[in-house]
Amino acid sequence: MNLKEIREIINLMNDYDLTEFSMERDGFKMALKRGPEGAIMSQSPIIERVAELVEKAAVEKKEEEQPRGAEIVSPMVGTFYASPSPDSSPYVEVGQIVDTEDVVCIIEAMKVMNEIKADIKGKIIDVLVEGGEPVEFGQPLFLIEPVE
Amino acid sequence: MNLKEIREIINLMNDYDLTEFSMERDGFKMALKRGPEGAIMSQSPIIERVAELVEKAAVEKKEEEQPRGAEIVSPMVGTFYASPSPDSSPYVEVGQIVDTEDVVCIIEAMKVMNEIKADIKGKIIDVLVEGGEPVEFGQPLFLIEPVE
Amino acid sequence: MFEKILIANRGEIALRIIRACREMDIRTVAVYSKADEYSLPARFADEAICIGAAPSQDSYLHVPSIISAAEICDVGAIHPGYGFLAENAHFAEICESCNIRFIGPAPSVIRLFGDKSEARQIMKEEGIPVLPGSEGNVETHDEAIKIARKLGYPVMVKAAQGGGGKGLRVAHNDISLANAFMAAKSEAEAAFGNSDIYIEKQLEHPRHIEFQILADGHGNILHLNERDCSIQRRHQKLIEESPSPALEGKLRARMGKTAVRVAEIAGYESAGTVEFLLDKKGDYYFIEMNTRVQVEHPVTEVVTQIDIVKEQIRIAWGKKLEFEQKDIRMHGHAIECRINAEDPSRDFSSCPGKITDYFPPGGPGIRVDSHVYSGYEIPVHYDSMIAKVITVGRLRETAIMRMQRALDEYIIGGVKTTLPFHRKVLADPRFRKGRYTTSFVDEYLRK
Amino acid sequence: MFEKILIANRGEIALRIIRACREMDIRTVAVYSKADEYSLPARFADEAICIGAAPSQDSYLHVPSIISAAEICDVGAIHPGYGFLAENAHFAEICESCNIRFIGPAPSVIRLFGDKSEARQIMKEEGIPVLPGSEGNVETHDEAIKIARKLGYPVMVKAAQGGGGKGLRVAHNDISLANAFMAAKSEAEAAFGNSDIYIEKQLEHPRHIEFQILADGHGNILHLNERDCSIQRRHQKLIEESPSPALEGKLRARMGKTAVRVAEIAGYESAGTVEFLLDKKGDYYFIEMNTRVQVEHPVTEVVTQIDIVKEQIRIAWGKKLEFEQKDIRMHGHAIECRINAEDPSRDFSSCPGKITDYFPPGGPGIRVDSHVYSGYEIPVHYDSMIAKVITVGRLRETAIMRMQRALDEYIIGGVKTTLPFHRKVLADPRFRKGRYTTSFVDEYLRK
Repeated sequence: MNLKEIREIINLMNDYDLTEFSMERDGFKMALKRGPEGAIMSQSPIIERVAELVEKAAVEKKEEEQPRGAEIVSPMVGTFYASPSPDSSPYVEVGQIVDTEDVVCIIEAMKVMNEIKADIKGKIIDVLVEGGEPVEFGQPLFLIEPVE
Repeated sequence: MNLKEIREIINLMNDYDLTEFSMERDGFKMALKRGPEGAIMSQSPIIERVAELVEKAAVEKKEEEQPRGAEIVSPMVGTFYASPSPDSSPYVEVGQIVDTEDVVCIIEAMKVMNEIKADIKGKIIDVLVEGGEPVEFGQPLFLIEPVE
Repeated sequence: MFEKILIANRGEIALRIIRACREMDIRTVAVYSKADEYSLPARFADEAICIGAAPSQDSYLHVPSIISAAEICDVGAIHPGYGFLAENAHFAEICESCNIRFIGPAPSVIRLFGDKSEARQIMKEEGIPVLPGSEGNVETHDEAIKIARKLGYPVMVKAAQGGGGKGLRVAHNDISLANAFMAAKSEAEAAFGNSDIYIEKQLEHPRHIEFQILADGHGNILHLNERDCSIQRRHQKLIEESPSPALEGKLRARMGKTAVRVAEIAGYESAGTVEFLLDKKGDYYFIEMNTRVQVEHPVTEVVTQIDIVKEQIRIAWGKKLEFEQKDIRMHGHAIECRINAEDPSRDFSSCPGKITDYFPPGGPGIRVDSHVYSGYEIPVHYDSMIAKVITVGRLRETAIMRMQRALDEYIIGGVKTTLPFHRKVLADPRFRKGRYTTSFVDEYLRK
Repeated sequence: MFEKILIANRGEIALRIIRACREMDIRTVAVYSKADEYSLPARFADEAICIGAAPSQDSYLHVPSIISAAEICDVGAIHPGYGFLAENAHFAEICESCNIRFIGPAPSVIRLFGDKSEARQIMKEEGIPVLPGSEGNVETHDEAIKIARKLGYPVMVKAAQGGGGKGLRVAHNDISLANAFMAAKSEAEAAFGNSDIYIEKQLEHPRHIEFQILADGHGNILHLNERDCSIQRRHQKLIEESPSPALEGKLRARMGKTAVRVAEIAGYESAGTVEFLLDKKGDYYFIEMNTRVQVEHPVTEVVTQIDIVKEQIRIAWGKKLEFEQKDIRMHGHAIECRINAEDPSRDFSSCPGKITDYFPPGGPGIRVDSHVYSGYEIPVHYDSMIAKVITVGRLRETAIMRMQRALDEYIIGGVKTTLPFHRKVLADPRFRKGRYTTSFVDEYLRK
């Protein structure tokens, strides 16, 4: 771990009002804390409850992200479809290599079927959303391991 | 880790109000902490303004107290008089040694002249209030250097 | 008008009075105990002066300190708020003797209504309906039994100097009366230094209805209609509303007239409250008059748009009331919930401590009277009320829905509060229909 | 009633609508941009959905995202608030075509009043008083000069699709008219994609008086009296009050009738506002109708005790109004100050940033509508209004004193706000006497 990484961690702590953070590399341990001595006391409860969620998400994400790579996120609000029609096979499957211009799914918004492109070259590691599920702007749809 | 890195870390700690930072290189451990000072910023402005005053008062007091000893404080709200009557000389003067039972001043409250006793044996270092000045409960009246 | 007023109180009512004064261009002096150094009233007043140690008897009840502070700060008047010295006739006398206007009725009037037994007797003689009971005080246990049997059980044994449920006992038969009589007597002696006791017939499931009175020094007396304060726990009011769901126009007018008459008999001057019990048949009985501003005064303020604290101050200055009975209208319906730092799940035991998070409700139809803020430390020395939430709407239903919304928005972290209790009561079908009596909370908690 | 409503807005008005829905037992969906992730509406709504990036055109103005969110969440209606898509007839049409009730008037009515020039012409033909001006739009500069000379200078050059002061210029002679005409035309083209321009005679020192309208789908139209919004800076309202200090009973009744007639002519349904200019002689002129809830709607709410947002929702559901014109009363006097994160000492330049300290005013007669809290980061992408403080009192004087008290209590740390500006205006003798016109602020700032 170098100074740049430490700086980034400190920045994160500041952004999310963490009071403690610790880490062990081999075997991977991790602990985050937002102590009552710190931010919780004085922050507005609303942002706090929000921050709590964010924190949880951050922890979960970090644990998952570390080995797993990048995300393809939804560019719009709509309904997610993995395949062009109910009967056809999905655009992409786990393990598949996609190119930036490859369509990975459809987001239906206002009766319009929007083809979503990968925008990144890589190997699909996971599909995070079920077919027919509503998604919001910025929601992760696929995990992808970037190639090159 | 060299001096430059350490200096940078200290700077970072300062910028982000970190109170603790530790690290172990081999096997890699790390711990960061942001103390309650970080939180003060977002406290209610009222308590903050109050806290500011208190803090200032504390600093001032400490500076004065350190070399100067104890205080005789007002046990009531009222008007301070250093002498029994306008023409007479004050009960005590700076440099004078007083005993616990010695009257040091009068506090007038509701037309009653209350004789205030030293309650401590020592040498008067300073008289903090002018004659005829109103005083509140707990307000310091004299600085005294305890004897024995 | 007064140039400067000293507020001999603390907490939300001190802040309330400071706010009224600011709006009248009157300077204010807050007095505070060592425990209230970081309190809002001490910060918001133009001047603040520490008058003593945390315990009330050393500060807010310590007359010489308060008078001394008033003299030092050269104030024209003292507003006593509620509680502490607000109904202390002796304190009012001292104020007058020091040429400081006591904002409240004359000391003799305070004294008259301070003796509930005496006041009851006088009102009865003047034709005001009172509950059947003893003629004056009851000296002995034997006499008590004789009276109780004549009245029929259950009866209430009450301290003449009582208030807030202290020195008050209910007896259902001769045996429990013996206990009640002795208990009330010794509690009264301990609490008020006076063991006078009287007896009244207990009404079954009455409503507690009180009328807000304004009386100036020019012979004008009027009422601002009623508040229904039947939601009580151990004689402590928890929720109040105005108008009462139980009163229709004619009954309201009759009770209002009686309330005005009570004030008239006493030669009342200032704001005050005439308390009645109302039974199922629509008969009502005078029980006492409170000679001060009430905790629950805001529900009347928001429906009448009359500022009761300002009126108190104007009356004390000698002004005439600027409106007549016919000008008093009720615009909509208001409800108040008292938020206490108490744990409803542990028999409402008080929970002093530090408020870590604080976010008061806002938006339409909501008033919050509170002296707390994020980071405030609730002292252990005083009562546990930390806020009053008042909602108003065109209809009672609107005020209720709004209160539920307000209670949901209100965030008070770090201490247990009665917020969850209020949420439950507001959702109760009997409460929503307005069909409740003073037994509501006890029955509710037994469930 | 609707089971679920989507709020296509942000900030205090989104919170205001959520509060109304909560009090009506309607579930809410908040849509938010990436910049509003930690906003109160997103937290207080039952559901919240991120619809796009921070810039308005990618989120709050992005119709497909909003409709898509509404479909996903299966809502019965969309409340557009004010600004953004609130007066976008096309959006209203799309809602209807998707079987989602748009809470507002019919698209054709929005479109009618969206073209100020057209609306003015129609109202003129129906006998509604309008300012002397051009017949319809003015095509050329020469035509403009001819009309202006006939009307007499000064004249206003106005964009037909204008609003909020955009595409509006004043000309005092032929030369400035040439500039004004071109400037207004290009500004209108840039802001509204439409360069239609019309000309009106400029009144000297008029007052801006607007009437709140409620119209249901059953032919019932009534008004909730007026608001005086003459305290403006560059056509942006800063302080509003109701009733207006300039109107007495007869004039109010006449203007109210005219306002109702305007709504009637248009076949209006929903809440809306008819805006007039009033000159010194007591003559008034229709200028436009706003087909949405106004920022300043709370001053009307607190004096009439009618919840305008709830009425919008009820009307959209098809309910009849539950009161008639004769039931509308004004209880007291209300004032609103808009608190913006702007630096009054630097030409009101906006000051986004983090609110470090926050303490809203409380106690009697105060309403605060705000979406901010301690720790809130004001985004750079949207308008600078962070709070509205509304005070109410029996008299105008009470409301003013109360507002001064509220502004003094209000603590917003970390960013510059217009609080000091409001404090100064409230203390101004001309304001206190109620003798002000739309020129007040400009004259005031020149001092």
